[in-house]
Amino acid sequence: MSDAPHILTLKIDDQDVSAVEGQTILAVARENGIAVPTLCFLKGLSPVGACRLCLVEIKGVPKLLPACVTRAAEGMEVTTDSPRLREYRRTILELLFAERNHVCSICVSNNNCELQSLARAQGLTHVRVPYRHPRLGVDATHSRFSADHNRCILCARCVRVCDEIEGAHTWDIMGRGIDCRVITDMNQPWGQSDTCTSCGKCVHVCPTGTLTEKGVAAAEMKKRQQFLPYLTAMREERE
Amino acid sequence: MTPEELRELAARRREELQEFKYRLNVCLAAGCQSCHGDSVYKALKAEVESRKLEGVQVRGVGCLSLCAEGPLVQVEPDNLLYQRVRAEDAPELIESMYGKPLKRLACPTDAPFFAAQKQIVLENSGRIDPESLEDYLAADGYEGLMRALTEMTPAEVIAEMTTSGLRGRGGGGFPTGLKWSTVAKSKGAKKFVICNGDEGDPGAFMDRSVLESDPHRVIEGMIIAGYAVGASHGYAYIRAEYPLAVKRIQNAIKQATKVGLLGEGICGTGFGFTIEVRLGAGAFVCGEETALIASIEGKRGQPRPRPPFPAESGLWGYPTLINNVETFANVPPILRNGGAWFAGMGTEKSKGTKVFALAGRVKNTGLIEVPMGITLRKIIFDIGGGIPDGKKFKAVQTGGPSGGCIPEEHLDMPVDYDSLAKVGSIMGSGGMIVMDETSCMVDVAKYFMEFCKSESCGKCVPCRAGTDQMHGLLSKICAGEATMDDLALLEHLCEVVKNTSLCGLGQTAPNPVLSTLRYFRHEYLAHIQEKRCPAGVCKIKAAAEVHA
Amino acid sequence: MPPIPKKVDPPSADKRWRMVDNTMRKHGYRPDALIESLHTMQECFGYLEEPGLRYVAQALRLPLSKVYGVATFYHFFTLKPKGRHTCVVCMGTACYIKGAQNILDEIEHKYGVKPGETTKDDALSVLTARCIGSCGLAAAVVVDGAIAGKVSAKQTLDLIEKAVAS
Amino acid sequence: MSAKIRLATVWLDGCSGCHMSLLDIDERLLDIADRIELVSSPIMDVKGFPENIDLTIVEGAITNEEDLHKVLAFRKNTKLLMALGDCAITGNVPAMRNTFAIDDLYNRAYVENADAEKQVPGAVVPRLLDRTRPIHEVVPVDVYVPGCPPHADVIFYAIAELLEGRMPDPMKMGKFG
Repeated sequence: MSDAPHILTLKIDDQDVSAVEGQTILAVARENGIAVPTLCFLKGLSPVGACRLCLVEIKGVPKLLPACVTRAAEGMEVTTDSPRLREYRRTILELLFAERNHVCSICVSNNNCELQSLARAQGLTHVRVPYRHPRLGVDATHSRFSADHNRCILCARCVRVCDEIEGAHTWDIMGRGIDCRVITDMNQPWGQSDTCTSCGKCVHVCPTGTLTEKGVAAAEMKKRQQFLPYLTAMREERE
Repeated sequence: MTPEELRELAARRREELQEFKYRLNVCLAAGCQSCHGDSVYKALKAEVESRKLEGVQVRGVGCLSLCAEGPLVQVEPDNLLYQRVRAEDAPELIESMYGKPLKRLACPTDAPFFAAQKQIVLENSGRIDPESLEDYLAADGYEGLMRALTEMTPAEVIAEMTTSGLRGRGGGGFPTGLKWSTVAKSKGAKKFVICNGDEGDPGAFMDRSVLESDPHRVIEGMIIAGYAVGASHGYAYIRAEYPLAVKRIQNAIKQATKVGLLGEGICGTGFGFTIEVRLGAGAFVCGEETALIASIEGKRGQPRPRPPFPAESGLWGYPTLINNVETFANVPPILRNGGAWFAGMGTEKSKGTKVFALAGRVKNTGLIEVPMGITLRKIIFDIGGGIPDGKKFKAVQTGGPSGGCIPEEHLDMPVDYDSLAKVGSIMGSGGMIVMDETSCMVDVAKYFMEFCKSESCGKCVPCRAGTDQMHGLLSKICAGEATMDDLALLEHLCEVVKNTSLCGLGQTAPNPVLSTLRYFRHEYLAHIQEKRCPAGVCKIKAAAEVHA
Repeated sequence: MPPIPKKVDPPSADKRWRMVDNTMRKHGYRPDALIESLHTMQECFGYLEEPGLRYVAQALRLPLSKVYGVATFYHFFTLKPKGRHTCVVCMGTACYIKGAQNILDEIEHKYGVKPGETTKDDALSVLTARCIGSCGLAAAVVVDGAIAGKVSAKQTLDLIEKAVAS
Repeated sequence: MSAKIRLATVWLDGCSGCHMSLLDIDERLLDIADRIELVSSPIMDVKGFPENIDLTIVEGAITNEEDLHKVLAFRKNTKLLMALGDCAITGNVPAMRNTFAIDDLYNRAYVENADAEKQVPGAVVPRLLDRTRPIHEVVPVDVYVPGCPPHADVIFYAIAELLEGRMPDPMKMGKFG
């Protein structure tokens, strides 16, 4: 293998684009200004392909593949937007809205919720599946942050940032299926966690109003994720 | 031990076995044990001892196939089979060996249940003591391995597998030879072989039976695979719910290690291989390759997107071969008799035989092995003896929660991977549940959806939330509270979940709904429009108050 | 070679912890020993209790939340102690179409417990299994470890009654 | 110029904020006033249900028997039905009671939190349904105008488009969730 990166050419939405070997379809699309909706993906964290919003069609491949983990290949013909994909994305969003309770006082006023933005971008007008209305609590035991499990979409960004960047692995997911929930340590109140360093990274990568800062007006609750690329680069350097 | 020494061991055991003129094989597999097969075994042993009989051996063996009629005892040399034997029948059974066949308990072995079967995987099942290495050796055990190690290169072994046309018996039907050659070609400092014994289909017990009745066969298959792909370590991942299977495979590993069939320098060659048992802990999703790997690594059994496939990057990132129990069990006879021999059985695209766990509303429930290409009708009505209690056949379910329900009109179709897929079901791992008119197909669909919902790992949205919503809609239909809009929504969710889920569990979860909608839509409509359950299973409230 | 881990003390002087430690040692205290260790703990103690989970986490150098996540992912594990007697109703397909649901309903009717629950007097825990692999004997139940095949609801209740009385 | 369209507005389980927002259309109301005949509204005193309605605008979720009765009656008598605001579209705040058992709710509201006459009322108060639902779960909805409340501009846009015989797409201006 030579050291020079291998350049590939492919088509995304009928647009000729080039990619460095190893790049994901999502990375190539974004470089070329092609919008692909994502929710669990966050640059700087390991991709998990869980939310299924970034599914794309690839000519000759019968299954839809997640753009966030699928690598670009020579001659690939990718479609990121079609009536079918739009319909699937809408349904997935509806499933998320119905899964828990997204009657949220924070996002409605500050418009910083990624779930809300996606719903708008995908033209959601209403949710066709019945709302489940589970009874989930709010954990406000931490001195600086609070966790409202009703808003959680289980994207596991908090779990990943805490493990991969902060190195504390305070967060993880317990249970299975529809009963999954993010937990701190042994499913104990966040404020009593033995391992939380109160760094707040989880709060800033949370795409919804699940993890928020206390004592900040809703309108000021902006998520700041600019630290991620720096820290990721430094972690990689160390390895 | 060298091959010569092992063969000597086998010859000695054959001689020993011949010393006994009579042999009583008592089934001690889980099925017969649960109806007190062990007390029959003890009673027969005591009877032989108290009468001081010479040349009579009482032996505990693996599954004798007809679970419905257990406990089963087989008497050699006449090969008579006795059913529903109780401990107090022991004296009569002993006397039966001396010219007085016991008609009262006789089970006709020329009946189609036995005659129509073709046993390869189960060839030793019920014929050897599963806890005896020598018994396995005496039945040509490890001959396939010895042939592979001493006469063939790894590439030749893979070529033999490719010739055989064997396809994965776990459900997917991926060509085994191709899988092996992919792993063999993958580069890695280490490679692993995993045996998937996390039998997940809730209505199937093939793998359990093979592990309980003939554990060495699976080990032999794994070692051959290790040699072929260049792996030196294997994991046997077995459900913790199968304690007997776990015990027997552990015992077999110990025995094989003792005689040098596992460890360094197997059979005096330079090849080394070890096997470790790992217990599953009750997660259907771990039947999925990447979830299974996560579980062996000690993590939550959540799948990850493929590619990369485990063949390239699997356990701890190393190339990994994963096959299921039955697939490995097919390997020794293929190596012993040649791939061409195996390819001579079955249909054009589905070779060999398939083991099915025949259960449900059918007379002869049990474990059967049939050649590929046999018709469903033959399995259900000849081998299975038809539907009991004068009831009418309605459907047969194959493939468990990932499969579908096949109606009467398709019963004459050959059983192979492609035909089953064509009618909306799958081969699956081998569960075959027969249903009669007393089963409601909407209720069956709801049952499977409840299963998928509780087995969904929760990682991807469509499977986690979609199965829950589909289950809710099916419950609504069963309760007679649904509208035609609900049915349309259910069908829409089926499509989305099928096409967008991350792994096989979610992608196939809608199958039981889709197949029942395809063949039994009228039953759905009866629940929705007429507010009645044709089979009388669902409890529908009279004049249920339905809005909209 | 990884550094030799510092000795972690078990939660109590209970000798059963040695069994758990044996399993961990057998696997070189590697992280992948987690599930095997939990199996041993459950076998020894009947369930997984929190101090034990913390002990295993420390000994295997695993995050607490990860251990808790694994323990709650697998349905074979239970974090609650079981009753003195157990009845497992197989919910495999063959058992389901031969009336497993009815068996559960009858048990609930008589003892007031749903699957996964234990009676108030700790006498009986009712559990379900997704399939115990005895489909040829549907409907099957396991009362105190003994499988009974082809049972009706009535027979199951009799078996439970006998077990509880013993 | 066609005949005036017959318009009704309905207030179910909601805070009336959507109706406030509707009135916030302000002077633009005059632009459309001569093209509309208001046949029923909480801001009018009309008994019974008018017939032959062209457009019914519904605020609020369906939470009790009276809501259900109303929405079914209006749906029967209207050509188009607009779900106005998040309560009508998602259930929103009123639906947050769905996590509780109905008896607990009654007890909390009328017994625990009552100063006097600690008693769950009888027939005077319409019974709660088993759960609070958005409008489209009960009757078909033609136009969704989300928001809590929807901005007056969005409401005006939606009505104006309908008056022109076009189907509005309020998502372009409004927001879901």
